[in-house]
Amino acid sequence: MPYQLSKKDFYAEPLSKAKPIDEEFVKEAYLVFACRHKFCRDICPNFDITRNEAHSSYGFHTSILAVSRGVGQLDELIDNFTYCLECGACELRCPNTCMGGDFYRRSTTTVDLVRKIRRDHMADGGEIKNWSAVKEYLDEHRGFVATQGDLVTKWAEGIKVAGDLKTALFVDFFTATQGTEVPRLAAQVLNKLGVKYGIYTTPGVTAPELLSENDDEWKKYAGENVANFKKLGVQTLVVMNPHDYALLIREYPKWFDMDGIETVFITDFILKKMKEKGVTPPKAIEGKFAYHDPCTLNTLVVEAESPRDLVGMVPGAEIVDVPPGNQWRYCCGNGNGPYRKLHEDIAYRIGQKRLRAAADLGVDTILVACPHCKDQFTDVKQKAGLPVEPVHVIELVAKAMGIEWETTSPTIG
Amino acid sequence: MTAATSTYGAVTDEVVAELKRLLGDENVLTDMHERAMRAFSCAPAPLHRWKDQTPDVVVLPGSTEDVVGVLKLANERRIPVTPRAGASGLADGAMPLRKGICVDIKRMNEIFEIDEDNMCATVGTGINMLKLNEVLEPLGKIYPDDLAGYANAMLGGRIGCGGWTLIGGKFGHIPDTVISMECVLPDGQVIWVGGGGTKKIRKSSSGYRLKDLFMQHQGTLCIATKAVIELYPKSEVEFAGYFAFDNWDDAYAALYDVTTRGFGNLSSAMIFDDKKIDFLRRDDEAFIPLPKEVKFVDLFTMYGLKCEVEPAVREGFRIMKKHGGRYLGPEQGEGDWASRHDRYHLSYHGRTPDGQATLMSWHCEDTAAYHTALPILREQYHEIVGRYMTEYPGVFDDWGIFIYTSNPFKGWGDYLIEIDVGIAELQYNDETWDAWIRMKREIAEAAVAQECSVSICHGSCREGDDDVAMHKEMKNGTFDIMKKIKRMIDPNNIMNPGKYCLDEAYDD
Amino acid sequence: MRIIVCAKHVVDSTEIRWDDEHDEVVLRNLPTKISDYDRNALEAAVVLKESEPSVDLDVVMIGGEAALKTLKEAVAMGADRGHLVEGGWDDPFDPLRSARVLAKAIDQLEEPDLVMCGLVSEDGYNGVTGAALAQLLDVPYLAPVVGLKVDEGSLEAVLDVGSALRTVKVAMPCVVAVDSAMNVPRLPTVLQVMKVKGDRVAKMSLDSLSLSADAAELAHAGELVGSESGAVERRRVLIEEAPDEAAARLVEYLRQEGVL
Amino acid sequence: MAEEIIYKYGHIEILPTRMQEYIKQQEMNEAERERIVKARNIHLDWYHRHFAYEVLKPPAEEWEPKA
Repeated sequence: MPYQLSKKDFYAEPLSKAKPIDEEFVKEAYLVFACRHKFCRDICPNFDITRNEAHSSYGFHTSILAVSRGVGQLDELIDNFTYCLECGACELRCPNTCMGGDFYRRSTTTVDLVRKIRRDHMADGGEIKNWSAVKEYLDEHRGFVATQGDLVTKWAEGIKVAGDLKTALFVDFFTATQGTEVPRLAAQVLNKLGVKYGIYTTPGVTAPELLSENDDEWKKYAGENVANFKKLGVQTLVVMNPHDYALLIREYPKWFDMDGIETVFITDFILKKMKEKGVTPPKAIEGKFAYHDPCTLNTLVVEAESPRDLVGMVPGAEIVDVPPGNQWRYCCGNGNGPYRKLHEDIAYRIGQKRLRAAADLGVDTILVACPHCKDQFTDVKQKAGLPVEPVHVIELVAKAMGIEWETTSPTIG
Repeated sequence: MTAATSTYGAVTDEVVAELKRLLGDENVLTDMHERAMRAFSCAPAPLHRWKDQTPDVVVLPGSTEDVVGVLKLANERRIPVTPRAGASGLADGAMPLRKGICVDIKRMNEIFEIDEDNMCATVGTGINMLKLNEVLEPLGKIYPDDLAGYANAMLGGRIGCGGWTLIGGKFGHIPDTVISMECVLPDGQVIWVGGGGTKKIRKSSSGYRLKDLFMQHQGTLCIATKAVIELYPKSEVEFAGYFAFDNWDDAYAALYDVTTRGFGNLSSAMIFDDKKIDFLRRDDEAFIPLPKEVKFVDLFTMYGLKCEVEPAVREGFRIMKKHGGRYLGPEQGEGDWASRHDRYHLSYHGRTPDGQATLMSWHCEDTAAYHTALPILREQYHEIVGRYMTEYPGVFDDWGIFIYTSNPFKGWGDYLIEIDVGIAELQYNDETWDAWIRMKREIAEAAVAQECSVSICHGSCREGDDDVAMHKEMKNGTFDIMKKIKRMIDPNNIMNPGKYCLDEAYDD
Repeated sequence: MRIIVCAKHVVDSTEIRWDDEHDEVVLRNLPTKISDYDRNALEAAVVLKESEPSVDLDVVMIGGEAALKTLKEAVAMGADRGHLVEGGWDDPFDPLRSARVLAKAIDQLEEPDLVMCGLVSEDGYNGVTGAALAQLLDVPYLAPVVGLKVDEGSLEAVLDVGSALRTVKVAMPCVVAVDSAMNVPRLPTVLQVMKVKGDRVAKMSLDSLSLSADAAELAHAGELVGSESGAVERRRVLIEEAPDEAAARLVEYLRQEGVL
Repeated sequence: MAEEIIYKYGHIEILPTRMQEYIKQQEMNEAERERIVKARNIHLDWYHRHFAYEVLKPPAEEWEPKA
């Protein structure tokens, strides 16, 4: 799949309280304000909880337009810009994107806008409430960079990694340290399929949070990655964390030449290999499961099929599906950035609502394709006592491939 | 000094503190951006006067009791109150012309009861129709309020403007699909109005029919907090047929025939006129190509049981073909009809006289017209807008005319005719805003001259429209009674003051 | 057989948070729910009803308008109808007062054979209401109940007394307080709750119970004069050793701390 | 004003010359356009299913499906 590119050059120019808002940016804000039909509002999982329309793409754009018209100051708005999950549902649902983005070659880019406002605000000397938690998380990842060779392969201890880096597993620090089961099981599934691969060991700080703080630093890490991919001869990059995948697909091509490198999400890659080799997982897992589309796959890159199709390969497993179009309205509550660290209470309610919706489908297990969704759902489930266990799609597939793995899912376990 | 001209009470720190005591700190918003955001609703607005209509405080009540508390306080202190639901109305109902308190009811979105036995549901008025229908889906039920803002409008606003729906020809409009509702009056009294004094009875012969009084008042009488609404079985099938015509006369005759034929499943029928087709050709071809020879288009839609709709569709084809209509194919029908809520809001639709894409906001001037007035109004509306386009090049743009069935449960008689005007809203100044008001007034006057009503769906409480509606259309005593009712229910004129010319109710 | 379950309307304790900015416990606008322990009682009652369809099951709850939704959820779990006693006070933490109101409410209803409630409430944690209710109704009280069997006017209950399970047989009517270990309560779907029709929940005013909020028997036992967030101490212990050794060290450490 | 448009990679696009003065285009490639069209189709399908269970096809005698 060729890469996505949706770049507005005038985003590079920082906004500052010290100067009037640039006319290009006024038009940008107006484009969403002018719709006024606010399709971006009721689709927003955050708005669904807070019911405050300021916390929507309409609200973000309108507040900037108001400032440009002499109503309020730019630095007064920042609190508003913390209420964004960066899930991308609003920008996809915006008629400017969904109905005419291709025709006019211009679309709504709310996620970029939110990140820009945050970093411009901080560059302007402003502060964001609770940002210290985000900073701590990023600092932790910056710290990992110093020792990365060790950390990003530690998860693979005991697993035979026999290939070169033509096919490279891209495992970031979050997955390598907190969502270890995903790369561990994925690697074993690939071994069973006889696929040769290597592990890419220098991912740098990949967290999308960094784009809200310092895009130059983010670009530094990303640039190093691209240079390394080329140096190491990476042809296929198999990505474990859809947060990385969305960045590789959406952000990298804005700044770097990704020609010759195919970026594939892990479920897609395994599915492709199973089909190529004519392999069906040998062990049946009889059961009905809910499936949660991560925003990073669904709304941000509109690739909702491969996790579903992969589950479809497992004999006996059936998804009680909520179509991807409906799931534009859902988020696990973690978001695709610092949201959960800024608004723990709302994140919890979003997660509760989502898990409750899964429980209403009459299942005991919700399959996810993102380690952050799993992390969030695990927390929410424990706290709220909801009878739905989050399980990564890869865990289900590994089990069906005969790889021993303990899970707490009543159906899979 | 009259109530209309005397000074309103200020939203002081003490008032804010009291509101916070009533609703909780987090539900009383005083930040500038929270208030600025609620200065406008959906229609092109005087952006150059943003500050003049920014509310002083925004409250987010979560229950009827919260609304009672806020209204009692506002009434006591004589502070203007503007209710706000989805704020997607095109008649500026949610615009706080006198500032004061914006009562944003979006938190009141609970579904209290789904009563399948009696085919109705009780809901909070902050609920959005699409969300409601997602909940009803597994039951095979639907609440058929299908407006352009289906994905975002909220029931409270629909009640406030007495909304109209795209498929009302079969399912009825808001006054038909809202069975009863709970309203909080300015003094804090809570009443429930419906068929007689009941909640779930649709048709009663008990007492005055007050439901209609508390509908379409644009927030000038009360705030609706709960409602009982109709449920319909979700339709087995839908069909939308688009037919091309070479000229107005044939398209108009075909519309008459299809709407008077007596179909039970006809949900809507409409004409896109030639200017509208030209407008759509600018860019909606991005997904629905229209052949060049197409001048006018008629559409009919049918919903219901397959066994009913299938033969009805055949008959519809026969009528359209009889008048020279050429079927445009299922892609047109499916694509266009499914995108009916979305496709018109792109502000890139605007064009400068030299063909450059510019940013314009969509505005509809809608009229309730009877069948024989349609050709006259169509010509007059284009003439009026054309004149202003010439005078203010690049500021206004004629985006064509839609004609639409609007009689509930039957296709004939009443129609909606709307001319859509693109407006370079970002470039508004006092002069162009004034020109816009004059243009609206001319359109409204043309409608009233034909014994038609100024608005069928959006409402007639906008600057420019309202005086024509109140003083000309309603000159035969209706406005006098409105003023008496307004003064009786809202003696301090706190409810959405400035709308419907109702300040005049307080001229002693 | 008639069963009445007393269920408490509480705020969702998982959502209570401390507001640093205003230095207060935020209890406003929190989602509300059935107290978890009462859900166990209700589940036990619904299971009885499922095995014997002639069981008539009512739920009684005290609370304001907001409790209606909670009560509907209780009905959606499988009760025949709900009764909301409109409280008229804010402080939900006086178990004796609750017991007096519940006893009066039960008096108004057709006489039950069995009254059930949770062992404690999620917010107050007193564990008093059930016992006080038994006293006021002048019937036997059994707690903490982890098993139930009904047989011709008598009830056999298994009580978990910590180190042992005791089986007790009593004649009905009686009050039982159910332990959370007894079952896993069912979760009605959102749609099931919405489908509980208004006529299945009835309101009772304090007046109709010959009570008023300021009556002596409902007087405040005490006044809430303040609350503060309970200090939670977290220790971070980092074990930096090879995995096997680290695991051993962790086990040793957890033993020391009394966790294992 | 029926406008001239361009066909590219199966897409229909506005003439870029119309977006030079007041409002400008952004950098967008084929993959991004594919994403938008795919999302649109998901969305429109969803709308059809939302209001009725089935979209009725026109009578066979009135319309020949394209091969």
